[in-house]
Amino acid sequence: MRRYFARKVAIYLLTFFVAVTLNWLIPRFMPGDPVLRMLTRTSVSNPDAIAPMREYYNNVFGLDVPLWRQYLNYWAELLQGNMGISVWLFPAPVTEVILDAVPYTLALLIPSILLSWYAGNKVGALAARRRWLDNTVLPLGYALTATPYMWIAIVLAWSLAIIAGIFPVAGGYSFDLQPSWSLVFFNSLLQHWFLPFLSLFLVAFGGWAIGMRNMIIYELEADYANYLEALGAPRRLIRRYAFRNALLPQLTGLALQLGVLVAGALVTEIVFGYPGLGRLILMAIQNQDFFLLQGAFLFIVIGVLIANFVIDIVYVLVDPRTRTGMTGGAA
Amino acid sequence: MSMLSLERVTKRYRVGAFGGRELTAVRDATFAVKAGEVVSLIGESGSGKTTLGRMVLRLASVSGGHIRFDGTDVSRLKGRKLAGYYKHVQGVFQDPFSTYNPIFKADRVLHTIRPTFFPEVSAAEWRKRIDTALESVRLDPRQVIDKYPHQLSGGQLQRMLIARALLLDIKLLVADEIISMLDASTRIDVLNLLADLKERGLGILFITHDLSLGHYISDRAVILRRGVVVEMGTTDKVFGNPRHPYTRTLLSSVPQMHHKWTRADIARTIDGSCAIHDGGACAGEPQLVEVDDDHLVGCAAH
Amino acid sequence: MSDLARAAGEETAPSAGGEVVSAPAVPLATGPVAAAAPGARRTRDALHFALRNKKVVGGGIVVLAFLALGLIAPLFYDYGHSEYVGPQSSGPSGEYWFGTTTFGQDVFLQFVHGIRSTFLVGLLGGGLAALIGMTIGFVAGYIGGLVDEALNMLTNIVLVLPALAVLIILHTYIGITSVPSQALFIGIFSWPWVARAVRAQTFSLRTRDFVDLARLSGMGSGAIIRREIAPNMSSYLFMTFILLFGGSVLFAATLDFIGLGPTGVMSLGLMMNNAVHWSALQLGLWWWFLPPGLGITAIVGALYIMNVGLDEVFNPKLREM
Amino acid sequence: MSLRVDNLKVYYRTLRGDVKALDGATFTVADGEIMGLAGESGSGKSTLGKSLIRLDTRMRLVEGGVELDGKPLPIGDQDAMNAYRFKAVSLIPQYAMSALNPTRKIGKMISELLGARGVKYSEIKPELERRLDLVGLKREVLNNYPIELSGGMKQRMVLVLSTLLNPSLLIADEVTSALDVSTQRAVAETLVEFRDREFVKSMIVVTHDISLVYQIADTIMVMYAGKLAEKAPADVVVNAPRHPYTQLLISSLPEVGVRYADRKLAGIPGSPPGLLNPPAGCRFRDRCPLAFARCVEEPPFVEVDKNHHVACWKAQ
Repeated sequence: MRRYFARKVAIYLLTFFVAVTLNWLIPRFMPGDPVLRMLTRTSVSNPDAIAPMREYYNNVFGLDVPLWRQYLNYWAELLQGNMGISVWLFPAPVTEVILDAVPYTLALLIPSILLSWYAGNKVGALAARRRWLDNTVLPLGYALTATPYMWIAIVLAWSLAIIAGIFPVAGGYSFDLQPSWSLVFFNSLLQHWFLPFLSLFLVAFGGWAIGMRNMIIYELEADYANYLEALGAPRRLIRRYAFRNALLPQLTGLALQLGVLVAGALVTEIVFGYPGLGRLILMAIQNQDFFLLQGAFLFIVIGVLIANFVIDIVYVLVDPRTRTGMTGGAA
Repeated sequence: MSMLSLERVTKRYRVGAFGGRELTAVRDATFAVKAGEVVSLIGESGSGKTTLGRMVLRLASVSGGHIRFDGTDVSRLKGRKLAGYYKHVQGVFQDPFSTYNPIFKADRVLHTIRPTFFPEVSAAEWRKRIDTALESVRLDPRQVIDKYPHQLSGGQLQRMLIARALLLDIKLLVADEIISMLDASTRIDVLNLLADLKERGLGILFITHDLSLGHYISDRAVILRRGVVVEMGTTDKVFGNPRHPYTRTLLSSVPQMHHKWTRADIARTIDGSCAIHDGGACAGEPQLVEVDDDHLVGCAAH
Repeated sequence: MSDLARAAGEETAPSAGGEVVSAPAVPLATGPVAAAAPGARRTRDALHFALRNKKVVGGGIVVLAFLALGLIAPLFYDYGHSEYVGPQSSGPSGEYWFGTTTFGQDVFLQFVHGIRSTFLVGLLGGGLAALIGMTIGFVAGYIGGLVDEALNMLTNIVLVLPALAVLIILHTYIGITSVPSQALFIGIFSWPWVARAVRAQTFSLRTRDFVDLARLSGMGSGAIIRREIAPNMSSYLFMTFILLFGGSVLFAATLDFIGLGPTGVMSLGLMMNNAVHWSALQLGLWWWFLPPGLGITAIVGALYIMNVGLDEVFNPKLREM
Repeated sequence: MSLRVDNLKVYYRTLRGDVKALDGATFTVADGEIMGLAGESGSGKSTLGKSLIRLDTRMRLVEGGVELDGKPLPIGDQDAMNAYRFKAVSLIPQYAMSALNPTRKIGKMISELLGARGVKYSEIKPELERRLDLVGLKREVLNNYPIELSGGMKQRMVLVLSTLLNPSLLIADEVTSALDVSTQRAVAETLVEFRDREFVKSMIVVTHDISLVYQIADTIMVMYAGKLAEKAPADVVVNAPRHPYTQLLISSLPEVGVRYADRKLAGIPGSPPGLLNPPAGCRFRDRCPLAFARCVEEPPFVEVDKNHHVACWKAQ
């Protein structure tokens, strides 16, 4: 088991390394002098930004030192938490800007992932045993997974916020409020949170429901299910086993889906003007704020890696085969 | 002069992702197959018998020792020379339905060998040769050509594979459990076919877990246990006067027609004492000892 | 056997019993390569069931209808999708079927052009991802050993790397100008699950005796993969491509929506971007933002439904449910 | 009379019509009898074995009835049959290696299964442990996951579990075919021991290996192409078979001592008929050296000697 985790962690570290390297490499791929090009772009939008940026560039890219040195400098700055200064929100450091936005994104992502996974699996398992439910869940599930995140967000914003007026259209909280630990503010947060959450939830839900339905059908064909049936076990028991066993591939599915879910959260935030990473990325793109963009990218990578690791741990807890298999049981 | 000879052939597997552990599947196997001779390689699952067959066929690499065919070390062969080897040495495997690619017609296996081995032979001529080969394994070409594997019986499929080997300039056939998945009423015919081919000069390495089959067809028998040869010699001696306790256990466990298991069988064999030292226990590395003319038994005392 | 199985399952650690592989977008319940349902009968049966399978036929009709619409409809217009041709912000009418934008552009024309890009990006992006994934999967699964270790490592790294985030960075810096180059980048980052799935399938096929027989016939590794292994997985590979197609479409739409799509090309994602940007929601111009999303959902959804149908066609077990 | 099967017909539904896999079987299995059910692939032996406990979704009960201990067994009714499974009729499946839920500890699975069948685990646990001792399994295996057991251990575990509630009838479906010669013998002898200790009243051992089943069975029933061919005490079937198929089959089996050079055995030419539209009359007649005009009529399965049933005109 230790080997299993060592391997996983090695993959994650390597991935992080690749991500950082990409981050460093991509600007250098651009034709011409990267620093000059960035500075000229920046000077258009925010002249004040030039001096601190030049300083950062000299630290990181310091063109008078060899390439490998530049690369190491980049890592050194990064490990000190220094990702440069945001152009768009000058003179705030990128790290700070991102840390302000991350809670909003997490507040959307974590509940929608967990709830959609839970509800989707439950409903999918139910559908596998009832024909009428299957006939409704299946088409609906496929329609939902085939829906682009931003479109469902648009439809919800238009119907429930603009037309029905039940929810606010945009923002993380009311314009007329200042962040505080008050009930009023919390209520406003919740109202603004609900629609973005719902749109993420709906799309993801469809995928889990279908996945579970299909997995259960396969599990019910497995030898152990056949044997239990031959021994007269009630369907309830067999379904319970099948459900539990089917959860394992669904957990893998969750790991595979993380990137897609994060992508969904980004565009959903954009539709609702929600103050998370997604909107930050959009602003960074529109303001040519490359430091902010790269910072956000690294944060997303770190987040996804951590989430993957958590899933690995849960997996080992749930599946005895990974535990025994790793300690060399006689198979 | 032996056509195929194995000298201290060893196979080690590396297991685990980075080859952390080593597993010896076959250790120091030494025996030979002459032209026109059937040698049975007998063992249970995990004995390494299939691995040995695969090494002879170059489907698995050899970790130690030498496999020589007509004096040439087989493990060095590459490219054209390997193809030349396959012209003389072929294999038939256990599961006929797995040996045929289910999505193609069965007689494809007879055609795919032409471009490699006989590019100079015309397609029309090849078809004639196919008919001859099929007839020599007692298959009616009209019944088996243009059929998919599932439309043929296991016996027909195995015969067709033997016909495929006959199309080549075959000298040695490695037959790995080729009849264990066939129905009882037809398996004996395939076995008889092998025996006929042997009489025409073909050498056969007959791999099986079934002692009665090994006894029926072979001139010499090699008993393999956990990768090690424990007893070998002429079939008469190994079966008629088994000396190693393992061989005896096998013989007493095999279900026989007309003879029921008795308690005595087990009592006689389970004690595990050394056959050569008459009840005494042996210690140390077992070596093969010649106990009789052309009859070797593994014993630790030598 | 246990070691082989474990080696196969280790990286995929998750996998109950049979290796069941799911696409990131849609969990696809395809078990280990459908057990040797033999050739002629299989093809005939497959066709027989495919043509009688409502999901395959229905999904196919929807997809083909959209494809035809995207290919043919733009030919009937003598003005471009971005030209200001009509009244501003007018609802659907006989002349402008899907109404017009706040600038008087023809929404229907934009829509059909968007469909074109959608199919193009799906075809190219999905095709490229399929190509990369299958190549890596076949090679890793067939060759095994250190090659497998290395490819597996690569696969796992690309797999956990959040593709959209990488694409955003790439697109921002490099600047995408055409649909094919957009498809190129999408393809480069969406193959890993295919590689993993194909690898697992190849692993199980590799141990079949017909592969050994092919080696005894003097065939090389490449020939064996192409002529023995791949044909056995054709139905699976086809379904994989469908899923990749859908995934590429959704990916492209997301990028287009953020404003990182190809310049000068109309796409369904860009339509939504424009609609949101120019406050179509607040202005109530529903004909502007509803069709593009509906179009994507219909095309991708139809593909997925078709896939379920194909799964039933190729797997008799599911047929009886 | 423990088991009485009367004119049982079970067909498989396929696209091209019904495959008549089991086409009219009438026989009895006495209390304490181990019956070997032998036949080649497609003979209907597995269909017969399975139909006595659970018809899968493609199988269809066409005709006939089954009585166990004097009471009719509702084999065509999945729900009604459930009450009898495990308790009255039980099964050791061919796939014993994968028969246990991989993600449950074995003991827990057994306890949940028993609980669902209205049996208290705690009450039966002492007996379960005694039986584990008997087959040489440590009691700790109950705390293991199936993956931690070797193939032979899993086989024995399934053996114990299937017979835990002392069923009247046990169906053992090719239980030894995946095993090595030495393990095979141990498992086969365990079956006999379970009968001797009355863990099961009677047993049907489905197999393709007559020489194996001869070692343990009291009677052997031979099937051919969906029909019963012969049923008799094991020694009679092996030493004095009356059906030409049985005779040819047995004479084609090599055994240690027989050598090609000394005595060349012969197989049975031809192959069994397809069961989609099997020919009328005796199904073996195309391959039978004794076939004569009357064989176009179907020979009944009749008692030609005490406890010796044969379906052949020549044997009567």
